[in-house]
Amino acid sequence: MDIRFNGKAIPIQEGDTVASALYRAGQRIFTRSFKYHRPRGLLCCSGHCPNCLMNVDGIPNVRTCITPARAGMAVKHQNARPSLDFDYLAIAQQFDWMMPVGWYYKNFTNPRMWHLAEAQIRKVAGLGDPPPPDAPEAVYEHAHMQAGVAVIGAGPAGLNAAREAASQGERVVVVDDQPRTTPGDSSYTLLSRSYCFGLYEGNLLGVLQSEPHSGARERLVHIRAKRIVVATGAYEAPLTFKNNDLPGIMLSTAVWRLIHRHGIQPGTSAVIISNETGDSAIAAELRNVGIAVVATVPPSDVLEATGSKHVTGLRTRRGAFACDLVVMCGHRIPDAGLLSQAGAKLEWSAEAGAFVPTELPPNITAVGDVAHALVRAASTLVSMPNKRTFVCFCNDVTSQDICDSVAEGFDHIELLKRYTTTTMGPCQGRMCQLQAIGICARETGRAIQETGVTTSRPPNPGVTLGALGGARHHPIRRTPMHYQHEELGAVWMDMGDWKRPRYYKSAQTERESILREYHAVRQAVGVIDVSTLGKLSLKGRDSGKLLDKVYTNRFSDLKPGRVRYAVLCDEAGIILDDGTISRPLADARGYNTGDPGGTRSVAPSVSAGTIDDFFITTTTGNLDFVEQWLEWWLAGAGWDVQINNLTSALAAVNLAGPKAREVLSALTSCGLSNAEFPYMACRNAEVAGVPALLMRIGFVGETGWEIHYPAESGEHLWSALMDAGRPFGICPFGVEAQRLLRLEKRHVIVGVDTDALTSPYEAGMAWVVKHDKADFIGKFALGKLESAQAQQSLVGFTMNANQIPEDGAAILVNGALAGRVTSARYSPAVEKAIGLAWVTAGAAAEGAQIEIRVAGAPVRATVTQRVFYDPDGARLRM
Amino acid sequence: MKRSALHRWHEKAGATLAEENGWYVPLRYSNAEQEAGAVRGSVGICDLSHLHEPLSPYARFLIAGPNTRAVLSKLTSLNLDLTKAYGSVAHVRSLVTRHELGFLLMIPRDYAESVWESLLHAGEEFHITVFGLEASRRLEA
Amino acid sequence: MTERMWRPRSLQSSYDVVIIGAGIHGLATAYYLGKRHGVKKIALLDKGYLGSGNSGRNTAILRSNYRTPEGIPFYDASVKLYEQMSQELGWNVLFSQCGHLTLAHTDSSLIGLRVRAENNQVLGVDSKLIFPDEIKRMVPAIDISSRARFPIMAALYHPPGGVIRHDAVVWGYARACDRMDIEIHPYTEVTGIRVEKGRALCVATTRGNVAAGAVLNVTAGWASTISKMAGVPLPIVSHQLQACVTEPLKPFLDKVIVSATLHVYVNQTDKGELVLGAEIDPYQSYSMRSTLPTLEQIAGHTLDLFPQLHGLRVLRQWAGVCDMTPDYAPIIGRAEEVENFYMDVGWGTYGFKAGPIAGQCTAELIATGKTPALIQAFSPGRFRAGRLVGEKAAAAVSS
Amino acid sequence: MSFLLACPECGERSAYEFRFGGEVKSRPQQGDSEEAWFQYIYTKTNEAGEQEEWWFHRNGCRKWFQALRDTRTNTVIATWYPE
Repeated sequence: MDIRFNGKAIPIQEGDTVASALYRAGQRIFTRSFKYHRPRGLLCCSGHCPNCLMNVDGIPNVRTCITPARAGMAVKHQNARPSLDFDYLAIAQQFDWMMPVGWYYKNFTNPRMWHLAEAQIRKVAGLGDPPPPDAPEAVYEHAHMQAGVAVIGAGPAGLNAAREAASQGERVVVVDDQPRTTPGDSSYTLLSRSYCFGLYEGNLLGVLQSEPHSGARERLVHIRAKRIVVATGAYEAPLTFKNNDLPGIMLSTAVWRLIHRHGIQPGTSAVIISNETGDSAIAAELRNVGIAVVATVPPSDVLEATGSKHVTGLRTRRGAFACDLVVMCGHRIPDAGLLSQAGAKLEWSAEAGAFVPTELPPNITAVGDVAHALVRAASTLVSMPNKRTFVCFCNDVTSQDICDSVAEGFDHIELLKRYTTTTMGPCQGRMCQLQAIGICARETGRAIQETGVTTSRPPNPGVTLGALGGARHHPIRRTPMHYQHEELGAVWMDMGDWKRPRYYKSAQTERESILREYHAVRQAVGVIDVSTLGKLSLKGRDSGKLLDKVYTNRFSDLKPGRVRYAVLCDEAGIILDDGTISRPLADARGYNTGDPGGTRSVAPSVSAGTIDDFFITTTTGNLDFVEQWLEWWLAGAGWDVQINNLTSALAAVNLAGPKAREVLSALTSCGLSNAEFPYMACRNAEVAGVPALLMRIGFVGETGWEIHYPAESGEHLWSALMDAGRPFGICPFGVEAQRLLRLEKRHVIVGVDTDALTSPYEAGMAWVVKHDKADFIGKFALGKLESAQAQQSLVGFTMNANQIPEDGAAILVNGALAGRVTSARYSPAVEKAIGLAWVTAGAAAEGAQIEIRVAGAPVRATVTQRVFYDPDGARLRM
Repeated sequence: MKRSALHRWHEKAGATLAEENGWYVPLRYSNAEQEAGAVRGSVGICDLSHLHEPLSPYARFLIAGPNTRAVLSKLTSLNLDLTKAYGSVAHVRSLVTRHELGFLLMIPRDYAESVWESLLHAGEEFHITVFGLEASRRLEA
Repeated sequence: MTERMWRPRSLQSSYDVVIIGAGIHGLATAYYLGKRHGVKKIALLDKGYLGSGNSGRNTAILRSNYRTPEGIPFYDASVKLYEQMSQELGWNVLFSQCGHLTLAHTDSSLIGLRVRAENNQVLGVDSKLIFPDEIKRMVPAIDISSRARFPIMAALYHPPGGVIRHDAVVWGYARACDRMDIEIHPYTEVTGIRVEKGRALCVATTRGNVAAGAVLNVTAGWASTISKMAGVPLPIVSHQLQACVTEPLKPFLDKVIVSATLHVYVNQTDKGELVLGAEIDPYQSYSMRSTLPTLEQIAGHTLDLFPQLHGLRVLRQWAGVCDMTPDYAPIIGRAEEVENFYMDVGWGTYGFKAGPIAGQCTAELIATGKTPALIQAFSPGRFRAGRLVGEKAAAAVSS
Repeated sequence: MSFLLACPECGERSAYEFRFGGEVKSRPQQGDSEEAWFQYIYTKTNEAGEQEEWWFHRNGCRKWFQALRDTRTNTVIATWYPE
């Protein structure tokens, strides 16, 4: 059983962490520091400090002191070249005089110099190596829990609180970072190997659980708790003296862990730095495992540690002591980050020698050490300025740096943090904040309370992007005919969550495939899946009233069996959406089931109902918005309208082309002649045995029907149409062909040809605004816009030469920016490139000459207001 | 014949499909007794979309077995003590109803396959099974 | 000997100009008032520490590749001021013009990017569309494969864009202002504004009242609360904007990456941390308490672009409050209701980028009474006149 | 967006499930002054404090309701259906 460290086998024992295994094997230098590349060894052994970060199985910056060792793990050191023992960048220490705090702000004020310097800085910055782009992914997941009481920390105080709450019948969840197991008789749920990293609004706890099961690396548990008990205890922070960062200088809690958890003897002769007089508990621990305690000295007597790659002694006012272990009985700091995030105040308690939480928000309590830390701190909180006394181990900030910064005016703890970067490293301030505050207070002559603490921000401890991102299921929306499209060779495009066929690969190139689809529609017949359209049914007495209020045109007078184009504007007169609104026939007349007995005549029908019913289609992307918009205007109005979202319930196709009638008539007994089923009419009928709502509309400019029918028959009806259409050369067509077809008709697509400032007037759709209605949404603004001079207009254009601009190309008039192309395609009907474009008012006249940028060069084009194909709409009415 | 949103999925999974009330329904994927046993022992999902009202926007799944809540809690923040609630399941607004065997999920039809896959993924740690109508009848019996 | 960056001052009873908000916009305005127009009796008031608002909370991204003929030259002028700032202030603001990529993952965002590329090119701003192979060459760490739910289709590449050390900008301006005896008063919260006969006479603060020749509101997310004190209503809604930072990795990403479709932006600092930003939270709030769902979204979207970073830890998450206008363009000018009350507000998520040029223009307006051409389109009166600015169409994510 | 909102229909849920609909305003009548319409369309109170506002339960019952919320703390004081 071993792990590999830099390729070398290191044996592991039961209960080992990666760091304990390495330490047992004799490793003393675990990392090199951020700025000066000083050797660093185990300091906290509790996952707080930056001293043991390594690359484990390809993942950088792993805290090896809390990572269980597993056979076969590949561990590599980081931020040291060529090795931890010899790092050539350690030479940086010799140049520390060049790099005092803020040195980069004061140098390189010449941008060119900065550019060169930055390139060098970036060569040596950072900690671990980024994994390569093809690095293996890992499994992460999310979970959700509800709790009456959530207890953070399973120490004695936490467990007491948990048992007590459970005895009162609460559902209790306990979160703890250790690998404990729930006792068999327990009345609470224990999440072990878990830590709470954030206490968010609404008492939402973010909890990170390591290896929840063998198939997942981490799980983020969201716990929503009615009451939260914070029992996070206290942690120990280092003391500051010269060379306090040498390997072999450890916190007492770290020494305790090495001895008790891992059975390691962390040295042979030790000096203890402690305020406690007499023989301390830690001294007894050391002696128990055979470590000689050379001396116990108070922090105020410590002058400096000696040694180069490991501590060899401690110089104090009481004399110099040789040793290979220095045990710091450091500051005991309440782990109050979560409480602070929740809004508790942290108040300096001179008695406790710590910031303690006060003014806890409702439903949050603190128990145990976090509520009142033990006085075990050094009496002298802070050290004097020195260039080798490290306050911030993460970013190599010394007590000298802090003093200098305060003198420069960065004398508020928040400014000090930003200027020196103290508290901003991987330890998140745990190791350094108190020291920084203490020095700042001393240097400014202010009280510690007045100096304040920095804002505690989640996540603390940090959380991986993987855990936060979770399983990353991206929902996909598929139409009922999805797999038929796939079989037909669909090339997909994304529209929100939807997948739609962009075109069907039927020829060598995309262009040829699209043209084939185009010609089928113009010359024979094509069919497109339009199931993604939003579909809403409105029922109730006041449906017409609602539509008249919300849409710009009028619908209360729409005759049963008819369809009308619909535009929706906001109160500022901006177009929000468009679509069709149809009023299905009031009864089953026209709904020819071929069943004279009428047993199947109405149910299951598609939107054939009472006289007050309407059927709305919206654009694919705006369904949610339109539904909410209608509901909003309905809220509190007291009107009798029920809105039913049928989008997922109905499949829809558009069958179009000169042969559409022949194809459809093979599948329905519904009369399809112009007399029986004129343009802009709608009927309920069975198609291929499926009840359907048929609308005769013509977005692509040919005779055609939009057919809405139950989704479960999606494949059936599509197949029936394809079969019936085969003799006529039916071709399925995709979004690209549809866009070309409609462009020749100058039909506008909301969101493509319009934007967040477009009114119907500028878009050339003045006719959809019915100002004679007493009131409707946008009436006031549209009234003003009607009489105002339009700033810009949506126009058609034809390219003078044989070039096709891209959608979005700029338009120039006399060399100046004068608009943009919204859609442009080569038109087989016009035999030239055509398009729609926004142009400034002066360039909007029929025949106006503009220039359009194609591949960066201006090309001449002619503005037109005319429809490019079948301007009279004769083909729609054939 | 009417098809559930998962029809193609069932076909690919090798389901034995039969006709019921004008719908294709998955009877079993392998062995009904084994499927029922796997559900009793852990968790499974079944497509009951054919049981819906006319013009329903929903596909209908049954998730059943002792690990049902553990799987669902990975995909929804809904409080599963409620008997019936709308909420987001695998990022899709759905209706979740308690059922004697577990929960009924009403998923918008066009998202059905996406959510079905998410359920299978979330259930991997519990060796989630798919089960057909035959197994569901055994479980209800 | 160590020289202080700026000095503590006592609050006087009267100033020529009282600037409410000592962030980058307030500081830049004061700086240009002093430097170009000789106005010296200026007080900058802030309720918190220097730069405690959005100046220190943004993701420090600079760019000028906007969409409209109004926006492009304005932000271009700002980038040019930033380019010379280190030399002008004698203080390195660490401007790294590393290049800025806006990714498109859908047809519609691709067209939006092309509009920007075209308009930028016509107006002389360096930006162009590039496609996946070139994106991969520029950013080898990015995933351009089709396994992503929304694969990358193209990017708008804007070479002059980049990142800057935002705090350094604040400190550099503050030092320069202090050298001109412009007074900076942190922890001085404005509690009221006395307006008589259409003039703002006096600003009440937690440290006493000060009389003012002119008052400037540059309080970003709190713009509405200050304007309300002067009786000036605004078309502004305050929303939270969140960002986070990760542990440092060896530098591997030297471009700013923004994805409008995924609503995320990513850059790597000179220390090696990744700074990740989100779109604004979709509801009004002044809370500044960061939220878990937004953090999850940022993380998920970052992994869509860089899936290999799943093991990288986020260290800090924070929020600022943004002042959103209906057309996603700022409001700069004199209030129609109060003749000596000026505003430089409505900055949404793009205020930091505009700080220097907004300050220069606002200073000119206050000192001369004339509205510089660059900010004419952003006047407070444009809503009444129905002349909105068209940035909104491209502003899904605006860093 | 993790504070809780009590939907009158579905009960207390995470705000993440809802869509914010802006502050409650009353709509002028046709014929009211231009100023009234201008204020209605563009001006926002943007209250830093307690505010009446619209919310829509997007992932739940899909109904609009109104809430009284403190925008500084995101504390929701009350929710109700509009009359």
